Amino acid sequence: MPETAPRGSATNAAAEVRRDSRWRRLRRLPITLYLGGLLVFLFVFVALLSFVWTPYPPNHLNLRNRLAGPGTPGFLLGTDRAGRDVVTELMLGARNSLYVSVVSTVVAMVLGSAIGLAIAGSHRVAQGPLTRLVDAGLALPGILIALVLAAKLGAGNTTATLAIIAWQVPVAARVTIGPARQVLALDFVEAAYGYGRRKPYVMVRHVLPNISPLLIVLGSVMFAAAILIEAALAFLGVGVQPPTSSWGRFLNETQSLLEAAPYLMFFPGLAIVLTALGFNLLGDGLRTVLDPQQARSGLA
Amino acid sequence: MALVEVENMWFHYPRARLGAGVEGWTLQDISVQVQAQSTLGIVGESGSGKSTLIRVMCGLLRHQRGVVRFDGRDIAGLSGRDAVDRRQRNQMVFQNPRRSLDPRMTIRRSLSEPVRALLDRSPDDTEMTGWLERVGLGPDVLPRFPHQLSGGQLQRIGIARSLSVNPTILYADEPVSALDVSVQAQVLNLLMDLREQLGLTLVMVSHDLGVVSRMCAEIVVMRHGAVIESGPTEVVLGAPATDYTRALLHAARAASLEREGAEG
Amino acid sequence: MIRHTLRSLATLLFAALIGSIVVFVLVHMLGGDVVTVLLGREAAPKDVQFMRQKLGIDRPLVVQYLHWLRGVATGDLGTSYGMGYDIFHEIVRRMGPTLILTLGGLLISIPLSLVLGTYSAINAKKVRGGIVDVVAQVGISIPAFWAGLLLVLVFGVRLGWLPTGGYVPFSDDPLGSIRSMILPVMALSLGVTAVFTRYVRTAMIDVMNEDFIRSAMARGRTRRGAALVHGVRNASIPLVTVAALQFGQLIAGAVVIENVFVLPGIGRLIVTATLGREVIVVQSLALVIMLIVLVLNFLVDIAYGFLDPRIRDKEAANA
Amino acid sequence: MLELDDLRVHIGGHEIVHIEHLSLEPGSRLGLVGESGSGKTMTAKAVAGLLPDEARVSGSVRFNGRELLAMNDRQMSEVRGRKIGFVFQDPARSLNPMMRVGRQVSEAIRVHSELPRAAVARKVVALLEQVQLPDPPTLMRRYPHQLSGGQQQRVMIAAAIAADPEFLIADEPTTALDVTVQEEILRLLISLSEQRGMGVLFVSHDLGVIRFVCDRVAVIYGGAVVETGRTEDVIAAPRHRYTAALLAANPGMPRDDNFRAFIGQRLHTIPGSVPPVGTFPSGCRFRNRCVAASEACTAMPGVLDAGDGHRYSCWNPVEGL
Repeated sequence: MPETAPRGSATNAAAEVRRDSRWRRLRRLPITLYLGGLLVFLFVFVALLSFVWTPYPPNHLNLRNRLAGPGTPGFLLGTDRAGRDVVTELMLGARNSLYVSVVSTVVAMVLGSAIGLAIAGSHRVAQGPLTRLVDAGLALPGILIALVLAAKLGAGNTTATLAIIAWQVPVAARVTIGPARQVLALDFVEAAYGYGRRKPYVMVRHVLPNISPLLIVLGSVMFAAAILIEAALAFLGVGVQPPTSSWGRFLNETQSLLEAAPYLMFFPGLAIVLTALGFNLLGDGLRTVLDPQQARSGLA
Repeated sequence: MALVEVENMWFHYPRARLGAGVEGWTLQDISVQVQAQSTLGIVGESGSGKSTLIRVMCGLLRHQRGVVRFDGRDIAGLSGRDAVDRRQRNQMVFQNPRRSLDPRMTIRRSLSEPVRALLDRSPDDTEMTGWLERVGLGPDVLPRFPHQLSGGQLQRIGIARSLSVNPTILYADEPVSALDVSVQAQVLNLLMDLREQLGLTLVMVSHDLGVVSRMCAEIVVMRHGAVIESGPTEVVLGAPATDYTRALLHAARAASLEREGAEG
Repeated sequence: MIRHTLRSLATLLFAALIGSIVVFVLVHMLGGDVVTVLLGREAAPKDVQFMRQKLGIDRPLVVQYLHWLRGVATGDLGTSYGMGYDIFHEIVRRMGPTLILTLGGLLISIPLSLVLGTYSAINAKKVRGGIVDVVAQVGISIPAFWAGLLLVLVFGVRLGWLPTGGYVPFSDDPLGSIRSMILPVMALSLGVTAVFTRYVRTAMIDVMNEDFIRSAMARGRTRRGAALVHGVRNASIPLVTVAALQFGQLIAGAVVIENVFVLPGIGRLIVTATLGREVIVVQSLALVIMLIVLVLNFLVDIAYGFLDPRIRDKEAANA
Repeated sequence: MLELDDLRVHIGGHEIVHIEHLSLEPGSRLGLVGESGSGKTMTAKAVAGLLPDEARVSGSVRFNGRELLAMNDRQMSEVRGRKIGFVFQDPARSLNPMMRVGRQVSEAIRVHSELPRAAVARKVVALLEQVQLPDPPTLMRRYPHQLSGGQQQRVMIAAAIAADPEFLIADEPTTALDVTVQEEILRLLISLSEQRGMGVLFVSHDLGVIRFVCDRVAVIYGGAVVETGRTEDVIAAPRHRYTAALLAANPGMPRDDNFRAFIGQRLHTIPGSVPPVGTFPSGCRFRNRCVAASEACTAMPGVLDAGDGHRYSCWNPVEGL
């Protein structure tokens, strides 16, 4: 019974102060939230824009302007070896990144947090082994799954998406287990059992809402990871295949031109970094806003 | 016939393996009787199993050995309508009001939960206002969230919630230990008044002998998961039979204010 | 302690079993036929039949699975169809560069991140602490292969200080060997260092809010002193576990880095085999890498039990 | 020895503490009693320079004539542990779980002196004996989680007095403990204070505990001291309405073990609850909960003297008995 004693005035006073300063904090949101939000917005905007407008049609080859440097009239960021406009390629690449990361993150989030909730709600005796199994899954390099899939099914977006899901499910599960267990240990859950609520109800009505801030943060960070993994798989050649454009594949193709046209590897890389950074910063900002203290200290 | 009868009850929390001895058992061979409309206090130090005991009695935890009877019926054998009925008649008030209300639910929703779950209907605001009035609160708290209210208000809401399904017996687990002294007195008085008005049976766990001796006519002293002494409060505390109870009493008296019984 | 070890061992075996089944099932259940990939669609039925027999895939799945497991245990994984090498020996031969790369990465990133993370946490409310954190955020967001390409561009192509790729065995030319690994290790450790730094920072900030830090200050430690004496110790022990978990990610990074720098390690082998659709090679490689990661995690788990007195005492540490 | 003047602590734009004057004689024990949010813990922390970073503090805290508020963290660290010891509420959280008990007890000695290792070890054994822990040589090699709550708090006390401070701050040191253990710890604190002539600032929400330990008491509400005096005087004849109400609301124990008369007795209540920080009324901060509040209470009451150092700030004090 560690909770028998009141934690005394310090904690309560701090709680009061915290509650009171909520408004204050909302008014001066962390800079990371703005920056991250802006980068994410730009990324999504560019990806969606590519459906209606790109400087040149997809796979349009400007054969006269091959390997044009950045700033060449008509080609803001230059062209590649085949004369494709880099801006166009990057916009189309954003589209593929967005597609793969949305699908994989949503599926991995739903699957992973469901597994996490199930483990948190499982019988006390089963919880330890199950948690450790998730840990083991977490330790495994997800790229192996991707490569096995690619060897079997061939490279492609499906392989990449499935691999990212396999990679991220243990992450989502692991992050969910702890906080879900914390919520389950609170008195209002016991009260709910007391008036006859069953576990599924408690999970959906009590646990899920209480860990939702955490899941939002997690989703954002997983998005960033998905962007990076998609790029890495495409770079290795086991991800998306031509003619679909992808930042990672673009880097792979221009790797040999490192000396001749370094700008070709610079811009797609920058696009990946900025997008991943956007989601990471957004996650960090959300973490600050959604009050980690609350999630950590048992929602006091 | 007593309202609640606990006979040779043993309890342990779930674990992979259990040793042959008594060390794995949180509660050992407990026998307690609670008469209808009586007041029973359970005292003991932390880890003595007092909170676990009322959870078993209330049906929140299931014991492994022995019998717990409510209204003459073994609670382990109840099912369907009978089980719901038993739940409805056994209600619990928790120690920490901030932890006993879901921070993501409005008071309206939290307050209506027992009726929704046990009686399968949604109470309207008029009905809920009535419950709140009983504990000295207005309907203005209904749309609020727990973090917008004080500890005392939340504990009143916790009590109102427990009473919403018209229980026969109310279990209170350290109901005031998380509250300020000035609010403690309000909540204790409220519990006493409600108990008398509604003819409730009250079983209360507390580490504070002063609180228990005001609230409860009978008392059970627990130590290391077993009952070591029980009986009318004035007998158990007035003339303790065990050294442990004497020590408990001595320590409590040392660091308490002396008060005249009649002055209140 | 013994129970802790036994439980870790049980987890190891169980995870290895599940992992191997997953890999096996992925390979044998999902669509696509190995033989078709190998011989092409127009192959004569007789050849297909012969190939199936030769590969052993005409037998029941359970038998195939057990046979494969035995192969992994005895070092008999068969030969590559495309290249004709003995798979097991090839794996052993290529282990060197990969281990240098990953362990080198850990060796750099753990101490570096401890320093950076602690610095950032102690100065969490100052600009300099925030800068370290933002830099770490950027570090996490940089894909390892791009970092590798940038390093090659700057130090290899432009400055010409270090080789742009290729591997020199240590026994041939120690200095050249080290030179050849500097850029790959840097590229690999960048992201990992960033992840660890953020982890240490968060853990340290958490620890700094603990009551025992305040009580150390009450005994006469300065804030910084309390952070260094009590904080780092408590924040860094969990880092051991995180480092072990990240080892898998490190291997993933190594797979990519080896392909950027053309290092003859396991990572390059598995990608080459994947692109050559050599399912059997990929399957065994995946299992071997998985086992390495799991064994490492097992060892760390044991070490962790020694480091944390609470786990040493209690066998249940599910708090 | 310790003097607070016009001490103010602000957190997040709110004034949490405003203490006009409070002083403590060498060797005496002063109780600071108040409910949650009253600012009692913040006051104690302000004295030791252990306030959270976001707190702003002004005024004066003099210790043996030296101004503590003017010191930086390094200078304060030389006072803490050496001159002022501190015992916290929750011993389980206040001990480093990864560090052996002995090293935590010896920390203040090691920080403040250059004693050789063997001498430090001897001192630790002596300290553990002083706080009446069994088998010190074995105990000092244990980890905190291997001890009971009461033992942990004894260790905390040993660590706090290790460098022989003249003055000890104890912030709710027994709130997390069982009542039997509480009594032992309180007796230990009293005897250490008497043996060493060590002054004690004892923070608690419980007047019963304060009465047991302290010769003087300061009642604090809304960050301000509303009444102070000898403990016996204040408890026997409270003048401030809040003190009186607080006493009446305390369940206490029946006099002469008259439990029969105690059962079912209602307690006097104070209406409402302690307002959140920053929402106290102007003037007398207790006036919106006070049964005797009048027009006058909208102005800040002055300090009145009831003799013998018994002072209070109330417009409508409880008169006589």
